[in-house]
This record gives sequence, structure tokens and C-alpha cells, in this order.
Amino acid sequence: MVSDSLIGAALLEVRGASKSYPGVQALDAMHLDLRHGEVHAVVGENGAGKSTLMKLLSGIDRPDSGEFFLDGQPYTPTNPRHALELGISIIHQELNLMPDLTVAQNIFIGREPRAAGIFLSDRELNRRTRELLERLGLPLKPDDLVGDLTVARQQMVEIAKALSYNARVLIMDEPTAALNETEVQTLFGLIRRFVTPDTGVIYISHRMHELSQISDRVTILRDGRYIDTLDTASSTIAQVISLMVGRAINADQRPRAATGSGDPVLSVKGLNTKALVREVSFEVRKGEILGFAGLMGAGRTEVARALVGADRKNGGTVAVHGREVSISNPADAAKAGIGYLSEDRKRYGILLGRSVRDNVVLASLPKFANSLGFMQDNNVGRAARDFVSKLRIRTPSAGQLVQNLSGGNQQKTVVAKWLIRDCDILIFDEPTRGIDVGAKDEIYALLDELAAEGKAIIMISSDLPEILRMSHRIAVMCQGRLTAILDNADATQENIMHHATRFSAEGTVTT
Amino acid sequence: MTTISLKNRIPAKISGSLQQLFAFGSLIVILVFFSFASPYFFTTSNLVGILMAATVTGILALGTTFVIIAGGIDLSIGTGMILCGVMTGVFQTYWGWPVWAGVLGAVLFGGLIGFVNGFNISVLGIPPFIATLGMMLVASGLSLVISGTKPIYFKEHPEFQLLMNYSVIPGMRFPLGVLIFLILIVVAAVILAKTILGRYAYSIGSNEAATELSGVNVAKWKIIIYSMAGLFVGIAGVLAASRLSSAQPVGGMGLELEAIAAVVIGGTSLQGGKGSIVGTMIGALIVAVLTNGLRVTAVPQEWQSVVVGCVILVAVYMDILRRKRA
Amino acid sequence: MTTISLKNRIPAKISGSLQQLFAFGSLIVILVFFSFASPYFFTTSNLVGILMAATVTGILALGTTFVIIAGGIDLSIGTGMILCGVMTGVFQTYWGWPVWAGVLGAVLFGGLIGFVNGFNISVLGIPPFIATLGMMLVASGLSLVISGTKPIYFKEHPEFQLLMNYSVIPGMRFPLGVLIFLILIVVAAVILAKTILGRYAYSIGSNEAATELSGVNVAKWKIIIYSMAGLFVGIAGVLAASRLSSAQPVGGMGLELEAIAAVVIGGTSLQGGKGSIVGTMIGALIVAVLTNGLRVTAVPQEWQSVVVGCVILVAVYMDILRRKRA
Amino acid sequence: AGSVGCSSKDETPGNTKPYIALISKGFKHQFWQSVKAGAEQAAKDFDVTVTFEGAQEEGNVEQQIQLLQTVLDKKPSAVGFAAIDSQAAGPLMQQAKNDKIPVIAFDSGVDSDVPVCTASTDNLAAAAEAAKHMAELIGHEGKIAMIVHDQTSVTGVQRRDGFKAYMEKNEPKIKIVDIQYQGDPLKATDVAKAIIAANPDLKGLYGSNEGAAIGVVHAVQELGITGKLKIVGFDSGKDQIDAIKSGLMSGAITQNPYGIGYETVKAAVAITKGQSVAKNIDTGFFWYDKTNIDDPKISKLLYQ
Ligand SMILES: Nc1ncnc2c1ncn2[C@@H]1O[C@H](COP(=O)(O)OP(=O)(O)OP(=O)(O)O)[C@@H](O)[C@H]1O
Ligand SMILES: Nc1ncnc2c1ncn2[C@@H]1O[C@H](COP(=O)(O)OP(=O)(O)OP(=O)(O)O)[C@@H](O)[C@H]1O
Ligand SMILES: [Mg+2]
Ligand SMILES: [Mg+2]
Repeated sequence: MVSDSLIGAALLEVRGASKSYPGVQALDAMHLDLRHGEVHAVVGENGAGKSTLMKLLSGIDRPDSGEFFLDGQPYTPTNPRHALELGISIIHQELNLMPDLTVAQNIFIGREPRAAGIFLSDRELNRRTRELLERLGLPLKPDDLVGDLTVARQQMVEIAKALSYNARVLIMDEPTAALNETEVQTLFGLIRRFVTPDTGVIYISHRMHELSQISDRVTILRDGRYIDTLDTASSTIAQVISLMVGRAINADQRPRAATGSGDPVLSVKGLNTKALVREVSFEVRKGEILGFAGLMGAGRTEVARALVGADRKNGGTVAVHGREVSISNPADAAKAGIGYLSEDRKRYGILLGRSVRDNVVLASLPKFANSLGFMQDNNVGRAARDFVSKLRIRTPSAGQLVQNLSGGNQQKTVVAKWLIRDCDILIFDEPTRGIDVGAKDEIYALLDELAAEGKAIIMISSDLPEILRMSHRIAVMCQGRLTAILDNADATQENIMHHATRFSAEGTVTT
Repeated sequence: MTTISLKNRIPAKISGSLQQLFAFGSLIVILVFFSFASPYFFTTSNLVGILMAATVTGILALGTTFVIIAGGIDLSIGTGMILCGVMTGVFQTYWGWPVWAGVLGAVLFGGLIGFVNGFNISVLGIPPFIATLGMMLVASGLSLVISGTKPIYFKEHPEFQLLMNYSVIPGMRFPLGVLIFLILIVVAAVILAKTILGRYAYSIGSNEAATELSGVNVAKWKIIIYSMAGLFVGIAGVLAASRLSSAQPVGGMGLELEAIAAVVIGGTSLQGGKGSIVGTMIGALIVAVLTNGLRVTAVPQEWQSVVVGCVILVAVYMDILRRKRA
Repeated sequence: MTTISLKNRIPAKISGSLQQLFAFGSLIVILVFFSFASPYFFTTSNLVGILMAATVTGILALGTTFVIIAGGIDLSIGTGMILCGVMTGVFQTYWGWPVWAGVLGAVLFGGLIGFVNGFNISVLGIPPFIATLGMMLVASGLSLVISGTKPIYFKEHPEFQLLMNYSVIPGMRFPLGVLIFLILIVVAAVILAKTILGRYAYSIGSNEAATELSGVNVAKWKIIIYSMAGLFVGIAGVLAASRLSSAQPVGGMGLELEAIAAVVIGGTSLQGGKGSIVGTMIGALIVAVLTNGLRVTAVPQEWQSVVVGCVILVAVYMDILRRKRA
Repeated sequence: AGSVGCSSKDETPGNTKPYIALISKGFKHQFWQSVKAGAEQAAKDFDVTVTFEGAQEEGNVEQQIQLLQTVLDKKPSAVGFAAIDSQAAGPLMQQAKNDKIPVIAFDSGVDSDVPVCTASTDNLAAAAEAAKHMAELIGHEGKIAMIVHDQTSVTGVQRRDGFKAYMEKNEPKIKIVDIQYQGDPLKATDVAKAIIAANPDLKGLYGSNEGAAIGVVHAVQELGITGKLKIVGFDSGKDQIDAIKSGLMSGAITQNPYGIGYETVKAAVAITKGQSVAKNIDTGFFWYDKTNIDDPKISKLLYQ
């Protein structure tokens, strides 16, 4: 499908790249051509092989067969250093930062400014970083420890680092998965500024509506194979999705009525934390999905973590089914029937070195053990297989190590963990991060099902359409305070943004 | 595609034990080598002697496997074992308890040492290295203080020495202590592979924060894991005392390194989250067989540690090569 | 909001040294305590004696700090140091090299040991624990083999002992060895905080894969870090030999634990990525002061290790409490 | 020297007794505990203050030097010193001399002109005595092996060399087939078993201290070959005494640890009073076996 006339015009070209891992043909004769001065989107379902292709381009892995060309010259990267030297800079799907180093130290690792030969010049380092961050308009401080930042801010560090290389080809693997709308627009601004007739961007995302905003063309792959390349301007989202999944998806946005009737299952009163959260009070009712919206750093994650005892509360009460419970750690929370799915998958979500099976049952082991503590491995296996097929986790078997799954499939694994646990109250913090459109739909359906079963669900999401689609009511946070709780019927994107940016916070506002 | 799906069908268990194959291969090579090098090596009594020599360190390594899989470390096992030996002497000789009570008491005392370690680590938040280093020093001093720096002899209970030495197979010197060791291996392997405790050990070692956020009471399980390691320490202490028919208050330092080495040679990562009892036992046997073989072939002692060091490096390197190729 | 932004504004350096405050506090408490407990304790000559006692372990701990910050471990420093001592004996006494050449040779030999460790770890991929355990055994054997199991005396160069013992301040016994130790502390602190080597040590320990992805040649830097630790081992070995005016071929086992303990008590995490030279030195001094104080106050020797163990636990726990509150 | 430390001895109220510091090679083993007991008895008898310290790990020169340094800084009236490596203590011996602190060597000699006198056992001669008995026990021919508690310490080396030299010189038909080094009783048991396995025709085994000797005893017990092998040992302890009484072990050499401690302090007291003492105080060694073990002259040298 790639016409020969393009050769020579292409900045970066992939011809017939294949790669297999034990049990998986991750890429199968894949094609891609990135032209000078374009933003080229790459889409495909979870596990389609997008990240694998990027790993080959950055020299982390070697293809089994196939060729790459950079400016028409054969390009065979041997390691990440080599790729960087040739002007290819990558933001990987998984964050690759040093948590114990500062923002500045992370950005310039390997390129530290020096004074007198061997000595580092931290002043120069911080100066350059400040300059870079100002130029990019990113709200980061050079000497903050990266480990103290939220995922979203860490993602920004990655972006700043990738842009600081003055690369010719910038590859971004789901850079917006952890960002919300405002930050996404900032990023798009950066990308547009980056693109010149001499450079190009490969952009991977599961957020379909972003494609028309940022990309010139889009390449679709399925099961590791090249499907098609379209001009974004002359194609529709529906078209792209159907090529991606090979079937129709009903991405409708049903407006919901408030459930109103159910009894409150979870009531939070006057929750405070040391850092940010002030006097947050709300209720979630039986059968209800309560959405949490807000800008980055609004404190939604912090509310959830304090609620389940992962962080220390500074006052406030939590009642479940009307009875006050004392929660000082996540085990207490689980006992009280509250489960929390973290936004930070790698750090707080999965056991990378363990199997899918071990991961999905982690929260409910006692359910799978007999009274003597012996595991009933048949039941474990059955449950794991059940959820692997229910959530379409793309894996050769339930025994596969999670570290060998694609990012989206790892996320599905974490979701499955909480579905198996069967809590009365579920807090999902960015549950669809990195999940493809088709699978999102399945997760939405599951959440609806759970709500219909009478569970109370909190869904924290930075994806406003998702919040609007899923929530019965929507809580909006701004700077650690709850600024509004809206019924779905009354909520619009503008409305929510208004409350999310209301800096004159005078305590809890309810509608 | 066919080869790929075929590969998938090999159950994880078998490929898991294939993983051990090389370390096991090294062990076999060493066994074969010494069998040719000395006619006295591959005799029943020498092989039983090797097992007996491996018993104490091996039992310590069993408990340590759990601790290391859970991402911890235990430096107190060597001197803790000495202290448990002294305690069984105190119970039986000073306090006149019957043998069974003295043994049980000392084993539980080992559990108590482990419990304190677990408490210091989980509840007080002291890093495992420091917590167990502190305990190592305390235990080594207490052994001397409690015993008055003298061995305690089992004057009242000469039969206590049978615990290690009683011959279980008539006509053959197969000591009860070795049988206990073999039983403990099976018990430990079952606990690790089949019970919820084993699962939690792997989970905690793999990602403690994620395990905690999954609603698991990590503090509790860590205390249980260290306490269990402590029980193994108690058993090792009792068996060592039984073997010498006396509780020796000195020594034990360095045993922790031997036990940890057995675990790590067996493929368990100090990062936690991975490992197996089979691996640990192969690791322990490699060291025990090598040590015995070098003695039997009368290699000068100053060369022995050079050879042991090199063989460990080569064996582990071969293992890495093999995994890379696979 | 103010508190948050305020917190952010405190530069990392100052909050870093505040972190050390408590461990430092423990040290002061111990110093004050012994000053009241014994009139012999707070005398110039005893304080210099403490520094002298801390010199060898302290120098070993300096190199170990880099290794641990980079996420590694080095068990070979104790016996490696002994081997370097033997080598300086070989160079000076057997081969008749002049003192400076014998010293330089032994220090470089230490660097070679470290290089081999680094090579085995980075290039062959052997886990640091195993690689350095193997080296520990090899070095301990080689010391005996090379020396013929006898101490080597510096018959040709009696002045060699001045390296450790020469009094740098006239009229006061302030030995050159201690001065060398103090200089090395400064050198190590500067390397760690101000040079690219230090930066990469933190970076590799914090996230090795990410460092590699950022284009840093991790294998090379790990080899450099282990080699540097080896140089410290060489210096420690030479000073120990100078102090004893003889190269002792045995011992060293256990020193690695002492050095690692100093590092960890000083707040460096065995996970890597964090730590400081100041912390390590406070850790080393806590142990040295405590040991000396207990001797000076003539606490019965069997109680000494009990006390040291407990004080380590309490000091580290206090440190944790303080950080939690902050 | 530190000016504060110099006169502090007199400043300590109620502690004007002469202070004698003993630095030994170790303190955990019963041998040293026995030396300590003798020293403490002498302290009582002569009304002086005595401290007794040894390296935490027996044979660790570095640790011992640090101990010595610490006590020298306390300016004692006299120091008793059992050197692990006497040359290694050279600079400190010089310091003691400069500070006019008399040094008495005990257990083994100190290779220096500083010590005023030495209270010790002749380990070479003692080991030769053990060899003599071993030769008689096995009928002056056959294979024997040795387990020596330490490869490098003076006592280890002397107890090995004394034994070996005697055999080489006087017993042409006796062959020493293996020498291994191990002083920990548990490990010595495994070592002895390996040696016995490798040498089925072994006639005798020698253990050079308590740990090594009882290791040999337990090895023979575990293998069930009591009587096939002659065992000769060193030092005492209940296990060894029992083994000798039951005939499992033929006999052993005992030193006089209690006497070493006592004589050291006694000599130190004499020196502080300006009296002269003999340059060498031989505290002696004795062969004991089934026949003389209950002899009061012997039994008072044995520790249980
Ligand atoms: N190291 C590995 N070992 C085994 N399988 C692997 C490995 N890396 C990737 N895979 C498999 O290769 C396939 C493609 O994965 P890849 O990460 O490229 O997907 P992706 O398109 O990036 O998906 P996502 O949108 O979920 O990130 C997946 O089935 C994955 O499980
Ligand atoms: N562990 C931490 N240490 C220091 N500051 C933190 C920590 N966790 C959160 N914060 C700060 O608290 C604020 C709230 O972050 P939080 O993650 O709760 O926001 P959020 O609304 O969930 O937004 P996001 O989309 O970034 O997840 C941020 O300013 C963040 O920097
Ligand atoms: Mg991906
Ligand atoms: Mg959040």
C-alpha cells in the first residue's frame, strides 16, 4: 500500500518489520512512512503492536525481519543511545524516570552541563531547565524530586525531556493517557511548534477525537499487521475505529438520569489531608456512579487515597451503609468493602514480575483459599480465564507475566483484580487509561452492570466525555475543595470546567 | 505460528522447573567430577555425611527463602540459631523441662525472634537489613550472657542427642536429623507453592505498595513470614545442639551469608518476588557437595575457598547464559 | 497551599542535610553519655583512637556508599582488603619495590578487584550479591595462598608503618592514617555530589533501565563505580597493613557487613538511588564511638554486642519517627 | 599524649587501686574464661583492679590492636597482653614503653623487648607431647590426620608444627595424610567425617583445641566407628572429659589457663611494686587420660 514514489520523501520509513515474542507475533510485516513535517498518528487496539514498533525504532529490541530507513538511508539502531544520536527521541508508554533525581537532573541525564571538565554545574543545569520549562510553558520546578510528582506531572517531565533533545523524529507513545484536556492542549501546542519541514512526529493514542486535532495522517494496525493509512482530514473517527477493531462500536453518549432513590452506601464528611484536601463531603448511593472531575492536581487522587487509608487523613469521617468506619490502611478499607484502583499502574497497580493469574486474584486471595490456607488453584485458574476473556486481555495464557503484556492489557488486568474482589464500593482512578476504544466500551458496560447490581462506584477521570457518559452525578474539584456536585442532566463540559477552575473556593458547594 | 502455540501449551510449572535445570546441571557435574576424583566420595556414608553437613544451613535457608522472596533479608538467623540452641539447654538442663518441651520451647523462641524482627520491620518501619543486623548482635550477646559463656550440656537428657543422630533406617546410618530436614523441605515447598502465605510472599516481594493497595494487610503477613523464618531458625538451633549434645554459645556469624548465598545461587532474586525452594536446595547442595568433595580429595584448605568462589561464579554465569539463549 | 509551596522551595540540599540531623543527634547523645560515664572517654587521645579505629571500616564504607547508591552491593571488600594488604607485602618485601610503588601497586590491585567485580556484574550479568560473594571467597583464599598462610612483615621497609602511624601534629598523637581518612571523606563527598560519576550512581540506583534508555552507558559506569570502590579497598588494605606493620593473611570476613551497616545506618537505602557520604560517616562513627565507649566504661564484653545491637535499632527507629513527623 | 588523660587515674575518686588491663586473643571460649577466672582471683588476692578483654572474633589482629590502644589510653599501671601477632603490635608496644607502662606477655610470647616477662605455655613442646602419645597409641605406624583450629594464629601454627615435627623426626612409619583447619565444633565434625571417608584406613586423628577435638569425637560417634580410631586432643571441657572417661578419646593435653591468668596478674603486681620477676614463667602443660583424669593435680587444671 505504500507507493514507491514516497521513498525519498519519507523522513522515517518502516518496511516489512516483524517481531515475535514467545507465544506472540507482536508485529507482522508492518509498514509505516513518516513524511517530513507531518504528525503521523498510529492507532490500533491494545496489544496491536504499536509499542513494539516503537521499541524497534528506538533500538531497545531488534526486529526479526524488515528494514528501517532514515532519510532514505538504512537505519539499524543498536541501542537507545544510538537512536538518540541519530536524532530519534522517544517518549515511551511507561514512564522512564529516575524518582530520586530532580526534574532538572532527569531531563539532562547523560548531557549534564559541566564546569572544569569533570565537575557538574548544577546552577547551569537548573538555569537551562528553567529556560526549557518556560519555553515549553510547563508548570514544573527544576529542583522538585520526580518521585514526589503525580503521574501527570511526571509525564510532563518526559515530554520536556524528549523535546530537549532537538531531535528530528519525535515518537510519543500515548503521551496524553495521563493528561486531561487542558494539558493535552498544551501538549498539542508544543507538538505544533516542534514540527518544521525538517522534523516529524509519530503520535500514538487511544483518544480518537485527538486525531483530527493534531495529526495529518493516521496509520492503523491490527494484530501486528498494517491495515491502512488515511488522511485525517478526509476520514471520520468511525472509519478509523472500524478499521482498527474490524467491527462496529456503538460509542453513543446516553444521558443518564440521577438514580436518586438508592440509599447512601458511602458518606464522607469533612475530609482533610495535610497537603491539599479541605473539607470534602459527599455521598455515593447504591447503584450510582459518581464521577470526579477536575484539573490536574485538583486533589481527586488525594481524596481517594486518604479515603482508603493509603495516605493519612487529617480529620473527617467515613461511613459505610450509615455506620462510621475507621480506616487506617487499605486493608481496613477492603474490609469495609471499599476497593481502590490507582491511577499509577506501575507503582501501585500491578505486580510486574508475576502472572496475569496472580495479579487478578491478588485482592481476593482469601476467597480462593480453603480454611487451612491452601490455594484452590482450579478456582483461581477458572476466575482468571473468565476475566481474561471477559475483558479481552490479549495474552497467550493466564500464566503470562504481566510485564510482557501491552500497556492497555496491563490496565485491564488491574481492572479485573477489582472486579473479582467484588467490593460494595469501588473507586476507579482513571480506569480507562491507555485502553482502546473497543475495550473501553466493554469496561463501561461492566461498570454499568456493577451499578445495576447495586454497587456504589466512584470514577475519577480526566476524560470529560467519559465522565459525562458514565456518571449519574459529577463531583468537581478545584484546589483540594469540592466546588460542585452536578446531576448528569445539568452537566456540560463548559459547566464542569467552570467549577474546576473556580479559584474562589469557599467550602463545599452542592447543587 | 505452530511452534509458537506449541510453546504456549507447555504448562508454566514444567518450564519453571526447566529453569532450575542448569543450576541442577552444575550440581550433577560437580557430583560426577568428584565421583571420579575420589573413590571415597560416592559412598552412602559420605553422601549422608553431606546431607548432614547441609542440614543446619539448609534449614536456615528454607526460612530465608520466604523472607527474600518477600523482598526482605534476615541477618539474624546465624546467631539466632545459636541463641535457640542455648535456650533449649536452659529449658532442659537449667529448668529441667522434659525433652519435648525443651525442644518445642526453643523452636517457639526462634519464632519469637522472628516475630520481633517482623514487628520491627513492619510496625516500626526499620529497614530489614538494620532490624535483623541489630537482632544478630543482640542474639550473639545474649547467647553468651544467658549461658555464662559456657556450653550447656544435656546432663539430664542424654537422649536429646538422638533427635539429630537416631538412625531411622536399621542397618544404615541415616540420621533422624536428615529426615527432619527432608520433611521440612517438603513442608516449605508446599507452603510456598500452595498456600496463601506463599502467594503473599511473592506479591509483597514483587510490589509491596501495590499489594498493600489491593487491600492486603502487608504488615501482618510480613510479621508472619519473619516469624516462620524464626521457627526454622529454632529448629536449626535445636538440631545443631542435639548433634553436639551441647548448646555452644559461640559462633553462628557467617551462617546467615551461607544461607542467603544458597538462596541466591538457587535463582531467587534479592529484589524479591521470585524464587523457589527447589532452587534454594540446589544452591545449598552445590556448596555442601563442593565443600565435602574438596575435603575428601584433600585439596589444600587455602585453595578450597578459591575453588568454591570460582565454581559459584561459573555456575551462576552458565545459568544466565542458558536463560539468555532460551 | 502556602505550606506546600514552601516545602517545595526548600532546596533539596538543605532538606537533605536536615534528614541527617537525627542520626547525627544519636551520635551526639552517645558522645555526651559516655563523656559523663567515664573520665577516660572524652580525652584527645581516646577520640583520636576512635577515629583510628574507624579508619579502615570507614574507608571501606566510603566506596560501598557509591556501590549501594548505584543499587549494588559489595561483599568482597573485607577479604579484598586483606588481599590488598598481602599484595603490598608481596611488592615491598618479596619483590623489594620501594614503599611508594608497593603502596600504589596495592591500591591499584584493589581497583583491579573492583574492576573484575564490575565486569562480572555489568558484562556477564551476574547479580552483584553472587559476583562479590564469589570474589570474597576467592580473595580470602588467595590471601592465604599468596602469603603462604603467614603474615608478611615489612622487614625491608620499616618506615612503611609510618603511613598509618606518623604523627602529623607535633606533640599530639594525630596519625597520618586518620588524616588520610579525613581527606578521603572529602574526596568521596565531592565525587558523589559534584561529579558526573556521582550523578550516574544515583541515576542508575534510582532506575537503571531508564538511565540506560536516556543514553547513558550503564555498563561502563557500573564498572567504574565498582573499580572506584576497589581503590578504596586497596587504600584500606594498605593502611591496615601499615598499622599492624604486617600483612595479615586472615580475617576481613564480617568487615563487609560492618561497612554496609555504616552505610545503611547513615540513611542510604539498599534499594539504591539515595544516600550521602555524611550519612555514611555518621553511621560509621555511631558504631565506632559506641564500641569504644563500651570498652572504656568496661561494660562486660558479652553485653557489648547486645548494647550495640539495641542502640542501632533505637537510633534508626528514632530517625524514622522524626521523618514521619516532619 | 593527651594532657587530659595523663593524670586521670588519680582523679577518679575511690579508685586508687593499681589498675591492670589484660588483653587476650579472645574471650568467648572457655579457655579464656578460665584465664580470666585466674586473673580475677589474683586481683582479689593482691587487691588490684583487673579488666579482661579479648577480640570479639578470636584471632582478629585488628580488633585486638584496637583494644590495646583503648586501654593504653587509660594509662593503666600494667598491661597483660596475649598477642595474636606480636609484630603487629610493634608501634603500640613502643607507645607503652614511652608511657612507662610495663607489659607482661601471657599465653604466648611477644616478639619484642618491651614485655618485662612472659607467662606462657610452650605450645611446640605441648604438641610434641601429644604426638608422642599418639604414636604410642597407634603402635608407631599407620596413617593419621590432623584438624587444626586455626591456620595462621601462633597457637594454631605451633600446635600443628610441634606435632608434625615430632612425627617427622621420630616416627618414620607414621604418615600424616591430611591437615585441615577448623575450630568450630559443628563444622569440625563435618571436616573429620570427610577425612575419615577419604581415608578408610586412618588410625588416628588429632584435634588441636577443644572445638577441633570434640568435632572429631562427634564424627566418630556419628559414623559409629568407636574404637577404630585413636583420638588425641587439646584443652578440656566437659565433652572432652566425658569422651576420655568413656574411652572414646585416648587423651589430651591441657594447659593451665587458670594459672596463666593468675601468674600474669601476680607478676604485674610485683612489677608495679618495683620487685623483680623471672623473665619466663612457664605455666606448664600436662597429658591427661583415663588413668590420671581424677588426680587432683590434673583435675584442677580442667574446666568443665
Ligand atoms: N517482552 C515481551 N514478551 C512477550 N510478549 C510481549 C513482549 N512485549 C510485548 N509483547 C506482546 O506483544 C503484543 C504487542 O504489544 P504492544 O506493547 O506493542 O501493544 P500496543 O499496541 O502498544 O498496545 P497498548 O495499546 O495496549 O499499549 C502484545 O500482545 C504483548 O503482549
Ligand atoms: N506523594 C505526594 N507528595 C507530594 N505531593 C503530592 C503527592 N501526591 C500528590 N501530591 C500533590 O497533591 C496535589 C493533588 O494531586 P492529585 O494527584 O490528588 O490530583 P488529581 O486531581 O488526582 O490530579 P491528577 O490528574 O494529577 O491525578 C498535587 O499538587 C500533587 O503535586
Ligand atoms: Mg503500547
Ligand atoms: Mg489523579
